[in-house]
Amino acid sequence: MTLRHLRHRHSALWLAALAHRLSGLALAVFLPLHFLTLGLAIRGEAPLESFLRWSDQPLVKLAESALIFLLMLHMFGGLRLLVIENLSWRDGQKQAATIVAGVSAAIAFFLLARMF
Amino acid sequence: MNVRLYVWQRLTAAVIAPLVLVHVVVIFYATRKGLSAADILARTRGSLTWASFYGVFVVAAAIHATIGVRNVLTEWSPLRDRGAGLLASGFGVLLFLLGARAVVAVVLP
Amino acid sequence: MSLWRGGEKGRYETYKVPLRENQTVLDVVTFVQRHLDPTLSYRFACRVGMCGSCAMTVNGRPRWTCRTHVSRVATRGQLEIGPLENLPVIKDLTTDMRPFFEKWQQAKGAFVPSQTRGDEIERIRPDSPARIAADAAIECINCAICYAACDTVRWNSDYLGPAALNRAWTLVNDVRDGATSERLQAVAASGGCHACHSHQSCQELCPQQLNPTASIAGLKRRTMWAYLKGEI
Amino acid sequence: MSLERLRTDILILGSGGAGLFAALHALKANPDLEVTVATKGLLGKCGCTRMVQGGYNVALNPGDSVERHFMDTIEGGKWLPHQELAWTLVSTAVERVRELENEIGCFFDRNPDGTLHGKAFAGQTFDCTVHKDDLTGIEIINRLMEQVWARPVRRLEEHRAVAFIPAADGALAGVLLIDIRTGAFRFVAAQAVLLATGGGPTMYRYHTPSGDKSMDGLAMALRAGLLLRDMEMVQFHPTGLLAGPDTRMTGTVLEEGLRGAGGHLLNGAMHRFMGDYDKELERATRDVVSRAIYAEMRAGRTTPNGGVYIKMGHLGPEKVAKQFKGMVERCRDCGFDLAGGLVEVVPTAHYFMGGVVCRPDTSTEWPGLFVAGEDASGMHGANRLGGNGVANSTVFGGIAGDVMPRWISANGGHRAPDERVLDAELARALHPFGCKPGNLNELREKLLDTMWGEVGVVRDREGLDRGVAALDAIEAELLVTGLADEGRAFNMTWHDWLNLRSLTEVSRVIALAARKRENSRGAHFRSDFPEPGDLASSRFTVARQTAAGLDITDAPVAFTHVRPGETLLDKVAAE
Ligand SMILES: Cc1cc2nc3c(=O)[nH]c(=O)nc-3n(C[C@H](O)[C@H](O)[C@H](O)COP(=O)(O)OP(=O)(O)OC[C@H]3O[C@@H](n4cnc5c(N)ncnc54)[C@H](O)[C@@H]3O)c2cc1C
Ligand code: HEM
Ligand code: SF4
Ligand code: F3S
Ligand code: FES
Repeated sequence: MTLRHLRHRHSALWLAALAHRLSGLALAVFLPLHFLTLGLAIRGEAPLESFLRWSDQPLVKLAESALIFLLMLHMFGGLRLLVIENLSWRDGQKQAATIVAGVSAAIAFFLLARMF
Repeated sequence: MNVRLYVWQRLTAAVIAPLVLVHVVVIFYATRKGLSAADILARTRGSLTWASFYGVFVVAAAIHATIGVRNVLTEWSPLRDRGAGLLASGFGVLLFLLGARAVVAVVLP
Repeated sequence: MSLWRGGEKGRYETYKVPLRENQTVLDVVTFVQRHLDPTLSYRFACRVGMCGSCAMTVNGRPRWTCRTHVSRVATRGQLEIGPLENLPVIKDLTTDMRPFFEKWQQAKGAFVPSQTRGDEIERIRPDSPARIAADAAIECINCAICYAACDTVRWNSDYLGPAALNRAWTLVNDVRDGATSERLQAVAASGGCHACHSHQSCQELCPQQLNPTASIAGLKRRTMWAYLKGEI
Repeated sequence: MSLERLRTDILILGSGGAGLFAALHALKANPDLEVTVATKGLLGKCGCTRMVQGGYNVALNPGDSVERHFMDTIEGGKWLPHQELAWTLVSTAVERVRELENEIGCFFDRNPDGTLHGKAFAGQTFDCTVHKDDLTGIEIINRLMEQVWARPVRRLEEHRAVAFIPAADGALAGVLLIDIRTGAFRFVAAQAVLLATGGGPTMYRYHTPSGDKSMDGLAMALRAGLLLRDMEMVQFHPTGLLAGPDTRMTGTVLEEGLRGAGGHLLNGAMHRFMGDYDKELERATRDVVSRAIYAEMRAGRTTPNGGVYIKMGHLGPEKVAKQFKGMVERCRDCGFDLAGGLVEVVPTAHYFMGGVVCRPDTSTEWPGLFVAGEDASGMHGANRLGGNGVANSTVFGGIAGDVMPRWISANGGHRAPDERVLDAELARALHPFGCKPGNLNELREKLLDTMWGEVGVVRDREGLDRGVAALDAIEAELLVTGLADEGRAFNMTWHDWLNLRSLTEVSRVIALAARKRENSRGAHFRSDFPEPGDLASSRFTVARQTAAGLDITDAPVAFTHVRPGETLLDKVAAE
């Protein structure tokens, strides 16, 4: 396999599948951590609050909106697949995948803007 | 993946999707004036609605992610159906336990 | 241009071939065998896109070489031609297509009659939805281009692949066939239609412009309902 | 030298319509027999059955009758067909199409009311050609292939048959093959053998059949001393694509319908020349159009690559692109604009009517050897109707499959091969490795040009004489042209050499048979004998290789069903 063999894998839909998988994995890694921090509240409000304050740092905020982006990407991308699988065929999947990515980015960006 | 796993994965995906949407809307709403533990807990403590909301999410996500991780492992690791299934289930149980603990933490007064 | 030489373990070797106005990739390969290196191996039969024997990896993409004009694929006058991916290499540009056809059988890709030659030919209206669905997927030339293009095949050796499933879908829509439930069972098992992630490389590269992605989605739907209803 | 020996009950050579049908029928007739299919390419993916576009002739629809199909076949064949064979063909075709549709799974096109659609095909008096779009062959062969794959048929793919091997007493013992992938030899001992390698006149400069076909089967039969018939009858299709030197798609068919729909043929001077030859213009029959184009080419009024143009644009490019989608796309993929521009075409050798003499049950004069499909002869006479080709291979392939198990139970048993013949055949196949490497391409070009120029669309005595002399020279040169022995696995150049040898041997028979027939019938046209001759005393040519050389004679046609001037249709009408 040479580099050229990656060529047909540059198609938007192949990238969409890759992005879906990576975002799913990222969510799978993040979700336990998210649950862990929320679980802090089991020992009262204070530990959670201090975690939240720690998370006010810009870098953490950035990471959080990145996660939201991945979540949105995974969700809309997943919904696109559910549509393919369960409704009758429609063309324009490349455009649909691009829109999915665009909308996800917009939502994440919007959230980021609000957090500052 | 066979049809049984498929049905569970797609079904849970369909369940999670609206929940995630609501969750994101709530985040939007909540981050309007900064996030504080008090706000969060005020909203969730003692609420049966939020309890079942997050409860369903945790269960569905645990199932969904388990099957998803299993698929990724069968394709991207040397593990075959059995091994991947076992490892992913381990991960799923962990996810579920942590999730359940979190729900308990934020809901119980 | 460079050509793959050897078996599984081989290397690309470079040749210079005169450019002609009308020239397919198969012609270029033939030129090398006839004039530059008589030991080069490749496969073709019909020369016109009907037999699906001549597929190779051309500049990274699986293609039918007999109907690919060089000017459409050459980048800066260069071509890199290798055997199809996802199949064992026999020698140079030829692959062993057995796994591909074995999976075709595993997907129950053969018609199972419900009538005999003694019976009249069944009346089937061309505008009936089942016939339209069967027709949409029927003109496969088993070239394995989709099979070579699909990374799920690459990553999951049990996966039946787009062509076999596409064939199964045609038969599921064939009202004359007598083995729908066995077929649904076969494609609902591990490695069946549910392993597909809708990469759509198969649809993008199918030279017959078929849409295996849609066929597989159809199977996913049919098997899901059959499963939920307890039929399989 | 490694020689692996296998043993099977029925050995089928070729995986076209004839070979695959035989395998299915044989297995059904006696599931205890082991059936082996050996084929030069991948099972079902080589040969011409797959390339059938037009469709399958059969009298199925109300209004059609077997008699009408029969009369079309006989008249199309210019009264030369073997009438028993032709009758078997047309009458069995009905059941065969039902079998294809109901049991094999072919899904042919339908009329709006759901019944089978039959389309018109040139040379027929009724619309009786069953089809699946214009990719009928793919549908037929794919379905057959799946059925064979689904059964316990032993497959020897990419195996080239090189010779029949007799036992010491002369009975058929088996077949010597080369495993193309490894380059090793296999001897397959069999109780019965079916020859179904599909003829294929690929020795002409321009030809339509698939690249794996090189008359190997007929060359083997010739060497075994079998009787061959109608060897001068090569059907040319008038419009093969012309794409220039070193292009594989040159010669491939541009469909007949283009002319039917109103396409124009123009010569190099842009003159629409068909009017100079026939009042039907482009809609004249295949042989007339082929000869007209050939005449223009002979006169030098050609296009840059030496053919003529076909022009469709005046019918409206969009309309053409829609009506002939497949053709337009195929041309476009190869760089031509059929819908709006000019595409160069030439007549192209399409089908071989000649072949091994056989009986209606496919048996030959050599007990244990059966023949079906394009390798067999007599069904079509001087011309094959479009749509009778697949009918022929599937009908007789099936019959062979029914008959061989019966034959085996009556006469079967494996026989020990004559080791001396085996050794001689091995040496013969390895011959080129013992010679100094030479220029095979030049020889191939010579053969293609000789056959095209001297034994082609229009023939005459001098040309045929020149042709025979040239063929002798080509063969002599081939026998001293060698190959470097750098590995025999998938060595296509070795197989090119073997192809050339088969082609040259059969070419000589074609040329001599053409010299023998001093009249013009169907596909065979002699400019020095342009008349068809008396139909009532029609004779067909037969050829046999003997120790003394090629023996070409002729024999009278037996009019067992109908004589020239009569028709079976009156009887039908009277009933
Ligand atoms: C372009 C085209 C269009 C046609 N359209 C029509 C049509 O519309 N209607 C119609 O009726 N007919 C049509 N014909 C004719 C028809 O295809 C043939 O008459 C018929 O398919 C012959 O069938 P077969 O089984 O005898 O041979 P084939 O299908 O040609 O099969 C021959 C088999 O023998 C194998 N073989 C060859 N040599 C060897 C060897 N040495 N050892 C082992 N195996 C060998 C080949 O690989 C192949 O598998 C068309 C032909 C062509 C070329
Ligand atoms: C928000 C709603 C969600 C939807 C609509 C959704 C949808 C989907 C779908 C349809 C698939 C199957 C993809 C395929 O096999 O082709 C999938 C896979 C996956 N999902 Fe989700 N999902 C959602 C949320 C989540 C969450 C929260 C997680 C993490 C815990 C997650 C983790 C995964 C993983 C790991 C995969 C496997 C990826 C792969 O096989 O490529 N998903 N998802
Ligand atoms: S579906 Fe298309 S790409 Fe795949 S084998 Fe069939 S014709 Fe080839
Ligand atoms: S490329 Fe592969 S993943 Fe599915 S949609 Fe096609 S089979
Ligand atoms: S040679 Fe048959 S499809 Fe290319």
